[in-house]
Amino acid sequence: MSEAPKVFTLKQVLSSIKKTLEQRYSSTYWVKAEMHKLNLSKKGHCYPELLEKQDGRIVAEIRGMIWQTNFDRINKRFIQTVKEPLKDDMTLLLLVKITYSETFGLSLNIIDVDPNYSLGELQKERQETLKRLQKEGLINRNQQLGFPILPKRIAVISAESSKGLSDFIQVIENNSWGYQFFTMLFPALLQGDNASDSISAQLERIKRVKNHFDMVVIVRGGGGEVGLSCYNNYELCKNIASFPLPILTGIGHSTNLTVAEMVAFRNAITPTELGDFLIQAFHNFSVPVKDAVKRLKVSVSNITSEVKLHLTNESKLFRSAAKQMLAENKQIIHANVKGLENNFKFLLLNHKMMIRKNEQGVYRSARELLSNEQNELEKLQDALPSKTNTQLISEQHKINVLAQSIRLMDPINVLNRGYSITLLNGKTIGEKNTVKKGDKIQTKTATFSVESEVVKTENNNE
Amino acid sequence: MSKEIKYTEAFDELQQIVVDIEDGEITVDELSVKVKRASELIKICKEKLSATEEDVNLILKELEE
Amino acid sequence: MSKEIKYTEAFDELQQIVVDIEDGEITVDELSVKVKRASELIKICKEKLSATEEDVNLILKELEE
Amino acid sequence: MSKEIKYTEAFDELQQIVVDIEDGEITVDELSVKVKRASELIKICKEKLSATEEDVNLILKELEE
Amino acid sequence: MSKEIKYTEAFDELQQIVVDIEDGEITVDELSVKVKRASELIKICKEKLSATEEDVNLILKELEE
Amino acid sequence: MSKEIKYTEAFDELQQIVVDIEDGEITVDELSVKVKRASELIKICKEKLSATEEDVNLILKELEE
Amino acid sequence: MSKEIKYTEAFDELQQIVVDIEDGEITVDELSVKVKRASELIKICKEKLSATEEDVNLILKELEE
Repeated sequence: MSEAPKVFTLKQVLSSIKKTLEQRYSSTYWVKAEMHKLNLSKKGHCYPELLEKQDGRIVAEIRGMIWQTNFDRINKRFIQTVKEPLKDDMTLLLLVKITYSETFGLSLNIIDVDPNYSLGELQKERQETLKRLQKEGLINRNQQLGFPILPKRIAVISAESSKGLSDFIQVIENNSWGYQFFTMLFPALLQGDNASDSISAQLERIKRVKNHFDMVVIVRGGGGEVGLSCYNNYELCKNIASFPLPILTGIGHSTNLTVAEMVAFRNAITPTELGDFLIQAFHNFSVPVKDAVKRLKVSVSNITSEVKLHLTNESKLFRSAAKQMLAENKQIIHANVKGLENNFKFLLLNHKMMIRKNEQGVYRSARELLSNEQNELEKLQDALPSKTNTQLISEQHKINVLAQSIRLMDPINVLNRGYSITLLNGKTIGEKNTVKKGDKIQTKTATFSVESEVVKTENNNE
Repeated sequence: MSKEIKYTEAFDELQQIVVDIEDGEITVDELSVKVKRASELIKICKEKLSATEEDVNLILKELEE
Repeated sequence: MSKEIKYTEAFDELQQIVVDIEDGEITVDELSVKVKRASELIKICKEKLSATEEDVNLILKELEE
Repeated sequence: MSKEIKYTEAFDELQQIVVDIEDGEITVDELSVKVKRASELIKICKEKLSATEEDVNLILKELEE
Repeated sequence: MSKEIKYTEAFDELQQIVVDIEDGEITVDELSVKVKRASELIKICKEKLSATEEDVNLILKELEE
Repeated sequence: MSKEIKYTEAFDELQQIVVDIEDGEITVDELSVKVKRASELIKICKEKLSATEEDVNLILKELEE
Repeated sequence: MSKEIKYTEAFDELQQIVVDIEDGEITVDELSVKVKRASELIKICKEKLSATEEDVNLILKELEE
C-alpha cells in the first residue's frame, strides 16, 4: 500500500462496465420472459418489468424498455396477429439487446416481440379450457337443452351502449310481422380481462329469475376483433355450458370461434344475425300455423271429395248389384221353365217308348208262345206213329219168337228125324204105365204107326 | 164235348197217350182207340192254336190302326 | 169164338203154352193138342196185329192230310 | 171302369202281362184274354200320355206368353 | 194363399218339382198337377221379381234426383 | 233414429248391404227392404257429408279473415 | 281450458290434427270436431305470437329478494 490506490471516477467505472458489456453482448438475443407490467409512459415509451418464475417464486428479474417507435410497430403487429393488445401478465418471446446506461443501469432493450409465440400461448389456454369442459362432460350441456318453440322472453347480456345491443333490439322489435318479444338487459363488460367475471355475474342473476325467460343472448358489437380472449376463459365457459336456459351468442367477430361460442346453444356471428335467427324461429312457428288453414282446407276438400267418390261408387255398386241380382233370378226362373219343359218332354218320351216296347213285347211273346206250343204239338204228332209202329213191331217180334218155340216143340218135328213114340193103351210108357210081357204096344213114327206085342221087359235103371 | 175241352187239358191228355204208348202201357187191343183219341186231340189243339193266333193278330192289328 | 178172344188173352195163353211145354209139364200125349192150340193163337194174334196196324195207319194218314 | 184306372196301375199291369207271357206262365187258353187286356191297357196308357202332354203343353205355352 | 207364399219358398218348391220330374220321381198321373203347380209357382216368382224390380227402380230413381 | 246414426256406421251398413247382395245372401223377398234401407243410408251419408262440408268451410273461412 | 293450454302443446296438437286430416285418418264424423279444434288451436298460437306477458318490474323485484 506504498502507492496511493488508483481512484476512478464513477463515470470512469460505469463507462468501463458499459464498454465491457457492449463488447461482450454486441448482438441481439431471443429471450422468453413474463411481462409483469407494461408501464406505458406518457411519451409513449414502455418500461416493462420482466420476470421468470419457478413454482411461483421469482428467480430472475430485469427491467425492460421499448422505445415509442418500436412499441407502435410491435403493438400494431401483435394486435394484428393475436387479436389482443400487449398487456400486463403476458409471457412473450422478445428480441432484446442488452444495454447499459451509466444513469439508468442495466436493462433489456426490446426491439421486437414474436406475436406468433403469444398466439400459441392463447391457443393453449383455449385448448385447455376445451379439454377441461370435455373432461367434465359440459361441452354439449347447453346445446342439449330443448330450444323453446317460440323464443319470446329473452334475457340480454350486453353493454348498454353497445351497438350490438341496439342492432339486436332493432331487428327483433321492428319486425313487420308483429311478433312480440320480451327483452330485459343484464349489463356486463363484453371484452377485456374483466369481461368473463362480469358476464358470469349476470348469468348468476338471470339464473335466479330463469322462469321468466326462454333463453339468454350475449350480444356485442362494434368492439372489433381485439380483446376476445376472455371468451376462452374456463370459468365463463363453464357457466355458459352448464346454464339452465339456452344461451345464444352474437359476439360479432370473424376469427376462430371462442370456446364460449362453441359451448353456447347457438352462435350467431353478429347480433343482427342472432335477431334474424329469432325472427326465423317465430316464422317457424307462425308459418305452419298459417299454413294449417291452407293445409286443412286442401285436405278437407280432398277428404270430402274422396268420401263423395266412395259414396258415389258404393251407390253405383249397390245399384248394379241389385239389378244383377234381379237379372240373375229372372234367368234362374227362366232356366227352371226350360228345365221343366225339357224334363217333362223327356219323361213323356220315355213313357211312350216304354209303352211301345211293351206293345211289341206282347206281340212278340204271344207269337213265341203260340209257336212254342205248335212245336210241342208237332213233336207229339210226329212221335205218335213211330211209337205206335214200334209197339206193333215189338208185338210182332214177340209173336214170332213164340211161334218159333212152338214149332221146335211140335213132336212131329222129332219124329221127322227118325224118332218114334211107344204107347201102351194110348199112353207113353213110364213108371205109372209099366209094360208087361204080352202087352200090346203101338209105335208111332213120322210116317207110320206100328202095333206090336211085348216079348220081354228089362229095367234100364238097374 | 170235344169243343169244350181246354187246350191245356187236350195237350196234357195227348202227351199222356204218347208217353203211355212209348212206355208200352197200352195194349194192342186199346191201341187203335188211343191213337184215334190222340188224333182228335191233335186236331183240337191245332184248331185252338189257330184260333188264338188269329185272335191275337186281330187285337194287335186293331192297336196299330 | 176165336174171333172174340182178345189179343192180350190170346198172347197170354200162347205164352203160357210155350212156358208149360218148356217146363216139361206137358206130356207127349197132350203135346199135339197144345201145339195145335198154340198155332191157332198165333194166327189170331197176327191177324189182330195186322188189323190194328191198318186201323192206326188209316187214322194217322187222315191226320196228316 | 177302364177310365178310372190310373196310368201307373195300367202300366204295371201291362208290364206284368208282358213278363208273364214272356216267362210262359200264360196258357194258350188265357192268351187271347191277356193280349186283349194288354191291348186295352196300352190304349189307356197312350190316351193318358196324350192327355197329359196336351195339358202340360198348354200350361207351358201360357207360361211363355 | 198363393199371394202369401214367399219368393224363396215358391222358388224352392219349383226347383223341387223340376228335380223330381228330372229324377223320374213323379208319375204320369201326377205330372199335370205338378206342372200346373210349377206354372203357378213360376208366375208367383215372376210377379214377385217384377214387383221388386219396380220397387228398386223407383227407389234408385229417387236417389238420382 | 236415422238422424243419430253416424256417417261411418251408415256407410258401413250400406257397404254390408251391397256385399250381401253381391254374395247372394239376400233373398228376393228381402231385397225391397234392403234396397229401401240402402237408399236411406245413401241419403243420410249425403246429408252428413254436405253438413260437414258446410261446417268445416265456415270454420276455415272465419280463420282466414 | 283452451286459454290455459300451453302454446307448445297447442302447436303440436294442431300439427297432429293437420297431419291426421292430410293422411285421411279422420272419418267424416270426426271431421267437424277436428277442424273446430284446429281452429281453436290456430287462434291460441296466433295470439301467442303477438302477446307479451312478462313484467320487468316483477322480475326486478324477484331479483332483489
